[in-house]
Amino acid sequence: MTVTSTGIEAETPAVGDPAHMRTESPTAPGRRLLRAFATDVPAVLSTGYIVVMVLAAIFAPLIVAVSGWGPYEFDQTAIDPNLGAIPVGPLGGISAQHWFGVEPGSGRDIFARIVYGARVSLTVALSATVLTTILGVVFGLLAGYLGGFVDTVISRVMEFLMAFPALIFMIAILSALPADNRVLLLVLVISLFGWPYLARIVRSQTLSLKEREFVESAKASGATHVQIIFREILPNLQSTIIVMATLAVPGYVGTEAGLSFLGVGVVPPTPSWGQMIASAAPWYAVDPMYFVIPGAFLFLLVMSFTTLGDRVRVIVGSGEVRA
Amino acid sequence: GGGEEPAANQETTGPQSGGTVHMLQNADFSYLDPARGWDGGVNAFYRLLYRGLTMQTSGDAEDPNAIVPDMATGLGEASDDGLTWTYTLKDGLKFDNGDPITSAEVKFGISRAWDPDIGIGSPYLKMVIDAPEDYQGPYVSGDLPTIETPDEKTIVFHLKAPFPEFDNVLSQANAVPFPEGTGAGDEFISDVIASGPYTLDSYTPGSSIRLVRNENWDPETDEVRKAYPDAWEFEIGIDPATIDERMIAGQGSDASAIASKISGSSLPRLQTPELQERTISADAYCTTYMSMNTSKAPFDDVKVRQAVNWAIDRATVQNASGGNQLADVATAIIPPAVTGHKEFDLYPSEGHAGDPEKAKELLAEAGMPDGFEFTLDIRSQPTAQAQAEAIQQSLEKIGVTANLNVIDTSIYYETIATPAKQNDAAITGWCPDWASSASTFIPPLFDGRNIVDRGNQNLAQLNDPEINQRIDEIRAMEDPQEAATAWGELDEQIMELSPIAPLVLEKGIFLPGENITNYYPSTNMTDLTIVGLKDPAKS
Amino acid sequence: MALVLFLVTLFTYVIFFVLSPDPAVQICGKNCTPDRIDQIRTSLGLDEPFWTQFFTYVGGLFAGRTFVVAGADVACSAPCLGYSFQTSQLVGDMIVQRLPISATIAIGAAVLWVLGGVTSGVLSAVKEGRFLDRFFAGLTLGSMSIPNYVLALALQFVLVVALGWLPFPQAVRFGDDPGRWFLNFIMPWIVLAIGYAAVYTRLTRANVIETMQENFVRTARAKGLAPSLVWRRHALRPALTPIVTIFGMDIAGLLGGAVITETVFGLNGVGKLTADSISSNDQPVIMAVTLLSAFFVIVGNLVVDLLYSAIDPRVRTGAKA
Amino acid sequence: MNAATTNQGPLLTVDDLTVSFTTAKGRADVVKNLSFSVPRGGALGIVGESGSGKSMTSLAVMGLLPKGGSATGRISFDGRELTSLPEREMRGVRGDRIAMIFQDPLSSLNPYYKVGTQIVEAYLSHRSGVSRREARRVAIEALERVHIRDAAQRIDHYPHQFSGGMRQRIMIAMALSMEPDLIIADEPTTALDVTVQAQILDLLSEIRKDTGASLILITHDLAVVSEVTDDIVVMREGAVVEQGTTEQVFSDPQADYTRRLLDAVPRIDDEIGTLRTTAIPTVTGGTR
Amino acid sequence: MSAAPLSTETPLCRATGLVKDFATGRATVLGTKKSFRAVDDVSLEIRRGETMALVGESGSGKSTTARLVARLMEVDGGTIEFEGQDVTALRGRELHDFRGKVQVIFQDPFSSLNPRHSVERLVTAPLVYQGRKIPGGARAFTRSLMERVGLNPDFSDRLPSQFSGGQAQRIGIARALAVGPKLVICDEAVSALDVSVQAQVINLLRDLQADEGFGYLFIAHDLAVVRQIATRVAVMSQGRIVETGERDAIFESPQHEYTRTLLSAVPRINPEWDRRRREAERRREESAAHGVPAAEGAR
Ligand SMILES: Nc1ncnc2c1ncn2[C@@H]1O[C@H](COP(=O)(O)OP(=O)(O)OP(=O)(O)O)[C@@H](O)[C@H]1O
Ligand SMILES: Nc1ncnc2c1ncn2[C@@H]1O[C@H](COP(=O)(O)OP(=O)(O)OP(=O)(O)O)[C@@H](O)[C@H]1O
Ligand SMILES: [Mg+2]
Ligand SMILES: [Mg+2]
Repeated sequence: MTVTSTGIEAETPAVGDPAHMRTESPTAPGRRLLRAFATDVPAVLSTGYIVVMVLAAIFAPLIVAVSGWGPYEFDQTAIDPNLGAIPVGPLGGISAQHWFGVEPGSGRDIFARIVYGARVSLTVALSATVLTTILGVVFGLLAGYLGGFVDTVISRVMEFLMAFPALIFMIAILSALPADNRVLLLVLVISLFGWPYLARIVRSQTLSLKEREFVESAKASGATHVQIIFREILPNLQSTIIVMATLAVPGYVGTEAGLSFLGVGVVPPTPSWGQMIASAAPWYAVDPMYFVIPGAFLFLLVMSFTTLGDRVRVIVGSGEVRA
Repeated sequence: GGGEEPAANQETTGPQSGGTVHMLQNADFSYLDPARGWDGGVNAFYRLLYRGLTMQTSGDAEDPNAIVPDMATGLGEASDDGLTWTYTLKDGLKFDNGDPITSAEVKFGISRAWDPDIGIGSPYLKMVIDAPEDYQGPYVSGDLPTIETPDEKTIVFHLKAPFPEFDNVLSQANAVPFPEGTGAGDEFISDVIASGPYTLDSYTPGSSIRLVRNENWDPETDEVRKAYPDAWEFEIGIDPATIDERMIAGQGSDASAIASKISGSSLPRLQTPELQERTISADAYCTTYMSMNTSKAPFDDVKVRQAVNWAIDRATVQNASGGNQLADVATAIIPPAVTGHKEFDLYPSEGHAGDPEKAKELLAEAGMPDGFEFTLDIRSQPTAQAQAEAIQQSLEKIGVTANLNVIDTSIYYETIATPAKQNDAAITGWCPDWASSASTFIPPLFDGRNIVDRGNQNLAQLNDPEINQRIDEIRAMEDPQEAATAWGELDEQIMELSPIAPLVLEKGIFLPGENITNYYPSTNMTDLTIVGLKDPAKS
Repeated sequence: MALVLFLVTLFTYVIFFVLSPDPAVQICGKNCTPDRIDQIRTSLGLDEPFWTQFFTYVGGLFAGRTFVVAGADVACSAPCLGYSFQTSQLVGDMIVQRLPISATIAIGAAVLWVLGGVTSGVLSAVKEGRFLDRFFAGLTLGSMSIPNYVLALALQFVLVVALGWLPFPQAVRFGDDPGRWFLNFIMPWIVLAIGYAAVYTRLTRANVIETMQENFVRTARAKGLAPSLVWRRHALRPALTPIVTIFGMDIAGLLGGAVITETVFGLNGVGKLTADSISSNDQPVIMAVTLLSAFFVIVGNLVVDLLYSAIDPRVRTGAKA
Repeated sequence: MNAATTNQGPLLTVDDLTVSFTTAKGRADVVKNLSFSVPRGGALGIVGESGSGKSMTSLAVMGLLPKGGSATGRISFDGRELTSLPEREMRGVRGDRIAMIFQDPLSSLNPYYKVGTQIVEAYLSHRSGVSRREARRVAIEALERVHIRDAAQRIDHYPHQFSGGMRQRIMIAMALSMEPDLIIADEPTTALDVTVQAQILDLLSEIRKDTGASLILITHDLAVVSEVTDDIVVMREGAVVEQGTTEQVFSDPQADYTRRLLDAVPRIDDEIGTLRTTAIPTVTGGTR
Repeated sequence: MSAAPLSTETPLCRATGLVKDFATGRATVLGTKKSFRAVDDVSLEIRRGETMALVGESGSGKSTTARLVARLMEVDGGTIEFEGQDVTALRGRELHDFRGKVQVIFQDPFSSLNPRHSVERLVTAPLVYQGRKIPGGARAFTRSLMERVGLNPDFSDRLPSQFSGGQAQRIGIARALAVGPKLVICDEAVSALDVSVQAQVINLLRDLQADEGFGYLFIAHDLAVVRQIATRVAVMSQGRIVETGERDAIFESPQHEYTRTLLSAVPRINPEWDRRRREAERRREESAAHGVPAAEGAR
């Protein structure tokens, strides 16, 4: 949960510092960023991994058709009933048939479950990120810009939500609610507790942005509140939002995994990486691969998003951005 | 401690007196007060602290399910009409405070079961012993007139109806003596008055309990309890995986430790000769089964239920439960370790892998050739989930889709025991309240007259007049042998109706520390009173 | 603040007492009858209107109250956090009993992450762009990415099972054996601290680098001060101000964070109590833990404000924005 | 200190100074082949447009160029070559012999420490064996010298508790407490309104009269330079366009740029008309 | 100080008895809020085509007065009339229309221009906010405005940070002109610029005024600049206007003590040097006219 509270605020370059002014040719900012991005090795690598995972999630049925085993198919021949039903063969039963080995107890194909698991993990993380970002930006902007009563109400709500031990509450809420659509519930619950972190930063930035003279000058030209918020202030929050969002993704992958570990994640037999790691945990000594494989996929995903967030911040931050 | 003997001399050393036996466990005991607690784990613990008139015999006996006298000089003597049971106390019985135990204390202790707030443990005393309609235990209603104590040694019980297994009722944990007037309110929550070989030394809820010898317990009066160690230490709140690790490593005081079952994931690590030597396997006393709600479609059709029983691949369920070392396939309701078991398989298949063809035929006959969908309630617990997934997978083959409804463990039983909340099917298990008879196995689950709105045990909601009647007949049988055979037959009769699908019998693999001896673990109730140390000096 | 605390109480109460299943049924146990459930409901006061129940609870917090347990009175003095009918204990006692372990874990971890995070952050800043900086950047990324239960299990496997360097964590008291105490708690500390340490490293690094650009640091150098003095006195203190801010909040939020650590290592602290009471649906305990941690978060925020003004004279003496 | 003269040449001689930055876009020279000298007791003004390299020149002299910057050329101070001086000895020069007053007084004082502490710490680090009490006395004296009232109390206040003008004076007090031989004042009055500016300029000349220190005054306000300095260097885009005595440059500027600059200065007592900006191109690229 | 109308014509803008208080410190439980009066009974009048300069020390309330006049802040007392209409309490639609007539140019071009917007977006924004059609399309309109303020129209895609301070200030001016205002308020619009750039901007402002005939409220603390541009001057000190008058009157015979202090503190280039320089210049021009190239370069 701590991932969200990084030093965004601290790391934004000082406003108006001449060292940050650039005098490049006037290409569209988007294209310039893209170019900077394409030449940045860590950024490209992490994007690559994320894209591969997204594609794997989308085309899971096709991939599984090629690999030969579905995510729910039991393979009794791949496990040893005499030994606590552990996978037959070394490295957790890795073989030509089962590329990443099989799950103890059932003989289900880990490769297929990883591929299908990406669906849940990515869906939860990405949707929750989108939702928290929207909520956080809108509420942060409103609180920061409108101030007064609206700010008081929103700030209290944020304080209120942050005062809750989020994890405890997620567990409590999720275990009390029916498991019909866990993915949706996960997204909603994660977002419910997630948005105040972004909102807080957006709010504080808005507070200072709205004091900036360009806002006053827009106001002097007769801009409405809506125009000021969305036309004048929002563009200046761009880099903060990008960075926060990319940092949020790994946080939520981890949260989903954690909730699955605690038994309130997705409903079986649907795999998710978190659920896989959770069920692999007790096997760590006898079948380490069962644990290592989903662990490595999750680790790489989290790392990719973190790296991406970092690089985006560096690249965007080094541009003409002065806010 | 008394062991100055060299440690090398192990084979020859039986249990020695002295030392401390440790027990590692994840969950705390429910209650120190035996009127309140009632589950396998705490029952075993109560044997160290409390004595009753009768008790289940020692764990190393030939028939460990048998009931023997404890504080009583012999088993109960029933009157001809079976309504009056008389017991006589041994001499020299004392509480840990030195006070003598007389029939009055026994009666007082037993009458606590009627207290609405305290008597939340075993219900059998209340069910069987006659009592005034509005009797609310000694603290509220005073003396219980239906238990008589003509003298200090004699105690007479009056029953509501004949109950041939009354000795079993008195072996329940809540039929133990307490000094008159004690134990009101929360008095026995953190401290107790012991009558057994040990007494409470310290108790930190959720983390540790220490028992030390009750100096007022006279071994001469006790044929079952051996009480070798000087003290017991229960370490509570340890992660199950860590318990396994510690038992395998067996370092330091862990060599003098025992614990509950080893989990399936640790099993492959027990393959070294030393560990194999320590490993003890114990039979299952409980049956894991899937109940099918016969009160509504599709499981109101016996063919559909039979089809499910045919289709389930019990081998995959067995593997999901940890493989053949930890589970046997169940085909009957009563497990082999419980008296009354009958061996049969009405829905046989090659390697217990299920017979989808047969199942499909039946489905077609039932008018559902394309299968159906149903909701299966399961606990949010890994093994239960794995078992459910295995069932789901085997039913998929006959076109039946099982949607899993994971319910948090804490509210699972409440949910499925409320017919209004219960779904089409549920995975659960049943253990007998006493294993010397199936009378606590079949009736609670299949007596149609037991179906209630809340706290319902008859999950299948089977209400078959023939079966109900047969239950009454067997219960009335005086001869335990005859009754046992009859229960087995009834088991088969019920399985014809297929209200449940027996799945597996979950056995236990136990790994005591290497200094432990005379340990006879059981999945029902491990007899802790006979456990001892090889070398008390090492504990 | 009081309002927030009140709302937290109210909402927690609503969620746990109204939305979740009947606690009476749970207390009732295996052989339960509908009559008995009603009886328990009455004795728990569950049949009273919601607001009555709620204000009884709040009243207990401030004035204490008395529970009737099995016909006898159990006094619960203020602040009364309730009575757990599942474990038959006063929730306050349960928490107080477990607080030392949680505090040990939390404080140890906090020391570790603050020292570790700030040191590596400063080192990264000093060696900006050089090997050490990159090394810490990698380390930080790694530790931000690894879920802490994975780390916990991995550490336990490597350090305890495979290498045998450390014992299985047990709640040893410091007074009994400081050495063993340390060995027993080192893993929980690491697990809990590492995520925070990563964040602190990043923050410290960024802040120190930024402060080094400040004009007043240049002034300090222009005065001819020794570099160590410049660093210590002029760069570090301002750079640490925001860290103090988040530190207060992090410490306050640890209660929730310790759940996984304590559960995995089987340490019987408040975190584990939370996990246990969630899995046994012991509502008064969950309620109390939630309240307690909300209280910590709010107090933490308050302390941070105070600390902030202690550290930054501009805040203390009321400077204009 | 100023008595410790080793030779009779100019106090500071800058010869062929080039300051360059390595940026993402390669090397950029922000000061090019700059040479000038400051006589003992003399005052030199450096003027020029914003970004012409005035501040970088002074920072190069102090050896305090920001990250990424480097200087080549010779800077000789009181006979010593500063560019090749080891950092340890350079520290002895900074603050003690050359003191610098930075442009922005608020950001140049550390907001976390009392102003007294900040003055005292410099004094203590250069004068070994001086007691805190003594250092404090010196600090109070320095504050009194810059006309801070109640100096004995104000010494325990934090920077933000002073007004802009006072902060500027504190910076000056800090610089002067060491009785340096050379004061470099980088735009010391830009943020101030004319009344405060006048006070500060008076103060500077007063102190120079007392201690005989030399001064480098950096500004883009030509009127200020004309009032304070003896010599002047006019810079543009990192290079010198003109230098000479103040009187010379003001009364007969040689460089076209200087003339345009002088034309552009609005004069309070001048006739009203179009300010002469004719020769300055209206539209250039995007640089500043 | 009362503002007796000096002419019969209705002034473009008239502020009477403006008061503004700022809360300082929080309200306590016991007492009411403390407040600080930043503007105290200020009256001003700006006529069409005239430049009213407002000078005074830092913190004397100049910007606050400007904000009050531009209705960017609510007054705590006094009235503001614009073209004869009382605009002190305008709201909604009418306030919106008023905004189309009064424009503000701020001190720091970089902070008053949205760093994320291109010149085109910046310059057309007032029209967008006014809900007016952009005559001739955004591109062409921007180009024509840029030309008018002396910026290269090809740079209409650039961001403010890609311009120098003087250029950026011109974007601000172009933006102010976009809606065809009647009154332009320049809050220290030239203070941050160095002299050469400052001169360009002042000239531009003067030229535009000549073309469009609007009024300026010109705030500055540099009296030399004021002397160049103002037609009338008001001197502020501690929230009050201590002296108002025609420019020359103020500069030549200041009445108020504070004004005199202010004037005496202005640094001056030795007039003798200036005289000599002009002479040298003249000589140089003459010789240039005779075909002799002037010497250029450093001495
Ligand atoms: N860290 C840096 N990296 C690259 N270029 C820099 C850096 N710092 C300053 N510069 C450039 O060096 C040049 C000289 O800057 P300097 O600060 O000396 O100007 P100045 O004459 O003092 O201007 P001002 O009057 O605005 O203070 C400028 O063009 C500036 O952009
Ligand atoms: N939002 C505000 N809250 C509180 N006080 C304020 C606020 N805005 C301005 N002030 C105070 O009001 C007084 C007048 O401020 P104003 O900005 O009008 O001064 P000014 O004459 O424009 O000064 P400068 O020349 O420094 O720009 C100052 O003392 C200032 O501190
Ligand atoms: Mg400069
Ligand atoms: Mg102002």
